[in-house]
Amino acid sequence: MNLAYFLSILVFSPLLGILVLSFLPKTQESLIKTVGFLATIPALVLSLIAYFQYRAGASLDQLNEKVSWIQFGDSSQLGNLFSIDYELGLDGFSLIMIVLTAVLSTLAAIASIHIKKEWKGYFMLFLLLEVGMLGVFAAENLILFFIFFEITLIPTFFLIGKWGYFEKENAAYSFLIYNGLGSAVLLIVIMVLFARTGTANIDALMAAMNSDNPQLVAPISENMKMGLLIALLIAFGVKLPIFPLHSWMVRVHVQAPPSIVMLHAGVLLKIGAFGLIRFGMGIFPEQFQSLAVWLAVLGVVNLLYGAFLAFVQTDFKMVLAYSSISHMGIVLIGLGALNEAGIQGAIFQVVSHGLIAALLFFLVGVFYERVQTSNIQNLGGLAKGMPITAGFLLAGAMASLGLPGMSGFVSEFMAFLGLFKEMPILAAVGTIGIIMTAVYLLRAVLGITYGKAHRDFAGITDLKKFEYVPVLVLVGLIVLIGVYPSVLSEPLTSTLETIMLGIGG
Amino acid sequence: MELWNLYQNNYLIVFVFLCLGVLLPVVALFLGKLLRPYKPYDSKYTTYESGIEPFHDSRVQFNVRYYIFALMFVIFDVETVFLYPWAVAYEKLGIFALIEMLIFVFMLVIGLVYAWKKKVLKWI
Amino acid sequence: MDLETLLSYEWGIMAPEFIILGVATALTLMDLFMPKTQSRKILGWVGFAGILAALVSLLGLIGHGPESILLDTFRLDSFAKAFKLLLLIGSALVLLIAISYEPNEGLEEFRGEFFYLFLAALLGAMIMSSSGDLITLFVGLELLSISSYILAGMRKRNQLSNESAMKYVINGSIATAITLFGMSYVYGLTGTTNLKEMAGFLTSVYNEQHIYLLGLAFFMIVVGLSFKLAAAPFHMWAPDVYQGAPTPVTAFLSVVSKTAGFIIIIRILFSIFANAPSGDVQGLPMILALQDYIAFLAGATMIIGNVIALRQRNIKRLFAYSSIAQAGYLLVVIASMSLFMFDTLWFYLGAYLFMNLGAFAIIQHVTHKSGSEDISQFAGLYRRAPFLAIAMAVFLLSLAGIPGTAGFIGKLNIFMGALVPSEGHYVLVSIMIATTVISYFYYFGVMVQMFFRPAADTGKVKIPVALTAVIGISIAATILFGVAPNIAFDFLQGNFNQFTDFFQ
Amino acid sequence: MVEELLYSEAGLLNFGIFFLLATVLLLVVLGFVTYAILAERKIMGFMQLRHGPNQVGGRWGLLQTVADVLKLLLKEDTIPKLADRPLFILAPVIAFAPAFMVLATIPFTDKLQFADIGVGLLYYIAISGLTTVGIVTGSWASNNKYALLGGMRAAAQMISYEIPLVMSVLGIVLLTGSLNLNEIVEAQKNGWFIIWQPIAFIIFLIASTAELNRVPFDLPEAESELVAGFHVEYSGFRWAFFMLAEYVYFFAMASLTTVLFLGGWLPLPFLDFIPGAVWFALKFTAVIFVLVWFRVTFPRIRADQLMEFGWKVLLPIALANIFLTALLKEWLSIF
Amino acid sequence: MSAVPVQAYLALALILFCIGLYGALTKRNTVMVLISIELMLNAVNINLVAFSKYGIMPSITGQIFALFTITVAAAEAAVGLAILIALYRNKKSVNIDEMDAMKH
Repeated sequence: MNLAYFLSILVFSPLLGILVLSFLPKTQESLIKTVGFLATIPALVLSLIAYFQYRAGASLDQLNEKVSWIQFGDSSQLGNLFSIDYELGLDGFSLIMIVLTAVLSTLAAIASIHIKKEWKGYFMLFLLLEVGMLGVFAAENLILFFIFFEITLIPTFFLIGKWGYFEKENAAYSFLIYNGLGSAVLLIVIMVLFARTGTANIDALMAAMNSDNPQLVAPISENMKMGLLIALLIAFGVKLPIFPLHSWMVRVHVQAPPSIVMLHAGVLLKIGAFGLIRFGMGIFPEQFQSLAVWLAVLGVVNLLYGAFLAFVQTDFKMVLAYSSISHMGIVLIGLGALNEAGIQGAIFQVVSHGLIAALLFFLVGVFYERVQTSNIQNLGGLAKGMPITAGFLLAGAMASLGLPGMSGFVSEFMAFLGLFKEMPILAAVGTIGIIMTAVYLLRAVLGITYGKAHRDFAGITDLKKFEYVPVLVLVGLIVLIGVYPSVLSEPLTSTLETIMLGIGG
Repeated sequence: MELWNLYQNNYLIVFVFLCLGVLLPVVALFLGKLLRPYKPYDSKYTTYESGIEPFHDSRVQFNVRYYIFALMFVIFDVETVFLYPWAVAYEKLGIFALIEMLIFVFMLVIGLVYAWKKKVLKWI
Repeated sequence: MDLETLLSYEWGIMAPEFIILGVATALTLMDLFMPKTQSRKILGWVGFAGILAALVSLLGLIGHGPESILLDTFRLDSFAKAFKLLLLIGSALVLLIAISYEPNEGLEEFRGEFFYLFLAALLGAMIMSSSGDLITLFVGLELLSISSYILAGMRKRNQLSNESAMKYVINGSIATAITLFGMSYVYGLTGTTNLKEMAGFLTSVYNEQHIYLLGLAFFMIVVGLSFKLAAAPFHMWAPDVYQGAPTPVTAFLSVVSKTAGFIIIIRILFSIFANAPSGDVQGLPMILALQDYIAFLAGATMIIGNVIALRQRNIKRLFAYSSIAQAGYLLVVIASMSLFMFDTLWFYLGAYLFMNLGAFAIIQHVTHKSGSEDISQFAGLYRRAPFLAIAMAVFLLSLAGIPGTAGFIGKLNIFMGALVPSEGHYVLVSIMIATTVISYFYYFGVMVQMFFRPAADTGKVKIPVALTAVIGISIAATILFGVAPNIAFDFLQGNFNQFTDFFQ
Repeated sequence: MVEELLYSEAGLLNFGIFFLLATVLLLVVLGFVTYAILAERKIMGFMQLRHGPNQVGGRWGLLQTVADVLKLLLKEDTIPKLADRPLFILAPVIAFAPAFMVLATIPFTDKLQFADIGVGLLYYIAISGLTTVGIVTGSWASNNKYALLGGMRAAAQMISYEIPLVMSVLGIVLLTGSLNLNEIVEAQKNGWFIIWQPIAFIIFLIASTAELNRVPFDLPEAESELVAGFHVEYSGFRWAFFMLAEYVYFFAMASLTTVLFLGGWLPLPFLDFIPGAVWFALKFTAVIFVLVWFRVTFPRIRADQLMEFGWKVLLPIALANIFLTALLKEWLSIF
Repeated sequence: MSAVPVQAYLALALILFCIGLYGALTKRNTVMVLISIELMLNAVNINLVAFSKYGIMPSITGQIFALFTITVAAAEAAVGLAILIALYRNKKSVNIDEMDAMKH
């Protein structure tokens, strides 16, 4: 694990696939699909290597990379001020996120088999998206973070707009505008910090913002810090999404192709949580503390609102979309609790929901591909035609509603544990959401699998061989986390310690 | 002070000439009005058109060449705006100004050649 | 002035200008004496070669220290060198676009003129960039303007072209008159037209009335010059002129002419008003006292440009508003007056040059065949010409400021400059970012056409060599400066010495 | 006395005195015009082996022009219905006033001069250009096709020949370094400019003929084509003022030629006992004679030839002459 | 000795300029607009010449500047008229408000 540029290779490995793809003729469907799939493998392998090495006790610091990149102004006078370096690095949290990304990307590449047209363009964009997602988590520098963040935006826009369903362009536009605004706000925050401190390195910023006698280019008042944090909250709130900023996300989940939704729900939404934890808590710990209550309240609102709306939906995709909103509420609740259990719960929820959502959307994709509908009514009795699919669907739902022994349970439990310690009443209200989750998920899934059959599902093939791969992997991981949470908690220890140190907990 | 007076007087003379130049026609025409007969009838006041009834508006559209000549005139007249001060101050300015002026006039000559080649200077 | 003084001048520092002048003259004569039937394309190539020669000679001058000749009317400082570089590169690309411009009607016998008028306009811009005197600045400005007027109306038998030229002349002349009026006051207060002497003299003006007059002059100069930038309040000509003018001319106006506008605005404002007292109690120099005014213009320009662009269906109009918006971004640089101002302006203008010219090369190619400039002409471009579509996408992304492109680094730079001063320009930055997001709508609208919509005509597209070169260079530069901007920044730092000689 | 007057403060009194003096000049000019017309007719007559006017005022027809003027004064004045009345009335004034104004700066001798302004030559050129406006105004106001056509032609011709005219005198300005007509005359002590500037002289002579709308450049009034050109609708004394303007210009142009090229009042060597005024008169008469001679001798040239001659021949030669002069001055330092 | 104070020249120039600006912005006829623009430029000339004689620091530069302004104004007018002629040939109108071929 002393390979130079290990992280760069990890992050940019999908580019190799793009390169190869660009030389392939458009008509070679299976070849393109194979290449597209294979291109996700290096990142997966490398990230797993990193993970296991880390578990084996290697330090992540040796992965850090730093190459000087942009220097604004005259370096002879300004020194290192206003320089932006290309710096990548990992800590436990980001390592987990990268592993998650790599796994889900590979699985989504398998799920992309269902894509019907223009595979070449699709896979090129897909791989670009993967670069962006990997980069976001590996960036050690706010501006680099932002760049990767924006890089995820463009491919997603096209992937939704071109390969989605009926209202794909609307969905793509609302995705673009909401996220564009979000990233714009994020950019303001980043630029203010950069202009005021002269650095964009996250560690340096953390140090500068939390020291008593900071070396700043221009002063940053307390009010400004608060303003910046709120802006940050808005920026990541769009991504997460937090209650009033969520409408785009529902549209995207319904209209985008299933493989992209897997990534979107599994990884892209999590960037919001990741950003809040890393930057919100890391750079503005004091301000974050004073906002924590509101965050928890927002979390509960998200949880209840999402759950309620999920309950009234007739389309299974909509149910899942609102369920995502609801589950993101749990992340917020965990963060709002501001104690170790809560934050750990939030992070667990991030990973766990990533896996569960990916599983469920993959399954939706599977049966949508066969029956061309995702309406719960029309799907009634699916278990007759596709018993295995139905079975996994039920498993996914169970994981999602927090059945003990699966990942959902661990995360929800910890998050609420955290909140009960701090704000018992709020937590009590929040538990209603958990119950509602169980209700709407079971209603929907049971409606699909064992509900009244409206049509004959005979002649429909169940899961094909290759479709087993994602399903099994995801279910496996969900269960693994559920029964052996330390796969996650151990790598997180050091990150959590740092955070707790910052917020004085 | 004296020079100032001289200066003013000289322009006063110019002004006097202007007044006279305007006055003479005015006075003469006024005198003529007293002397000349006045016997109007309609056909006296028609527009002359070789004896036939005038037709159409006489303010016809003109060949565009007239305008182009006007533009050419403007351009070359402006050239003289620079040539005159230069010529007057030539002794003080010397060779430098000569070269500058040569370049300037050369550019204008290109303009002339341009107009020539584009057959602007051809009349009708 | 005798021969000795004359020969003691270092005429070599004017070499780029002389080359352009010489080539323009030679082209005129060649055009006149060439047989009618012969293709005029060769003139375009000669002009291109001339610009390259000027570029080479300019690069040769880069190590040259600051120097001024002709009683300080011609000044070669790093500012001049840096921005001349942009002008020359921009014009070279424009000329390449113009070489491949073959409209259906209206340009036949004027092809030759097309090329040397570009050179004349370029010469005007270059003179502006290294002028140290109000009169030469003005003459340069007008050389540029008048050539552009004619260029806009080059398609003599095309009504749109006529109309656009007429509007351009009228607006331009009004703007000129306003600028001049402002200049006349500045002259009246100082009794000289030399920028340095003016600045020196103005530091000692303390008469209340004079300061008032100076403020009026400042106002008028800024308003008048905003015309060249196509910035508020003088932006209304841009959409019509951009639409009606031949596409290469539109490209020229949107890039070279705009760059020249920023050059003159910086030359005048920062030379004359940098040290003039503003008469307020804190003893701020005038330029700082009136900073908010520029900031207001910048904000208004960005909002107008980006919001109205949303409604456009004609691609050239769309780009007109886009370029208005870009002028607004650039005005933010001037309004923020940070220590990065020159670098930022230079970099952004450079980035803008490549991305916009590349886009115009494609626009010209896509629109000229069908004659229609509706946005729907781009439908299905990805199928017909994937290279063009991807290139266009890159340019649009860069214009929108998406990372990975030069436009992003430029914007980053602008934000930084605006936020560095201790009272950061938060409002301005917020407007800029918000309008940038608005701009996604129309930039992505074009992309939606290219990638999502089916093509009406599925015929393959053949791109002329010159256009391919422009697109290739532009896309390479856009991405290169987006990924490795330090190439440009190091060049800037290494050769132009922080523009310190601008004020000396 | 005049010196004192000039150095005294400008006021109403001065105005009155100048007015009187100018009136005297006006009368002289009118007298000149009267007899110039007669002389012209006589010379033409002789050259064409005719008698010319010989009825009114004795054998020489001395009162012929006077009678003509009186006739014009008594003629009925008609203004066409369709004409633009105010402009129609204004046009002769605009045409005539500059013609008289230019006389203000011409030095007849070193003493006999009205306004000695520094930019005399420029003044002459600038003011004389205004007449074109009068002509175009008249032709436009007449609302007559012939008039308009004639007026446009006149304008085109006058502006076309104004350029070579203006350029040709630049050589002289170069040599003297002044626009003051007195100084120009003084500078000719070493030799008249007709010797130093022969090319300029020829150009000037041709261009001035054209400016005067005289044969062979009398296209604007070409009777055979345009009836009478721009003044076809004018009659009586209004018409007379156009004619008057033309002849006053004749006077002025001849004076200017004398001043610029023939050394003004300067005498020939060894003949300086003859007063300057006489010299001036002699030279002036010679110029007048040459111009009349032209009229008799040359046929009218075609319109297209006229314009092309001005732009393609006279203008380049005039430009070349300027630089030739400048170079000569630089290298030979002749002055 | 100057009987006329510099303020008078400046006021005249300003008034002329405003008239020109008004005309340029309101007139329908393009020729009138061009004339109005000339008026504005001439106002500038008045300013420059007045300043060159009665300014705070009188200098000849103002007159030189005025010469350049005149030249440029002439060139501008020439180009403007030429374009107007071309436009008139195609459109048979010189009215500003009829120039509306381009709308969004």
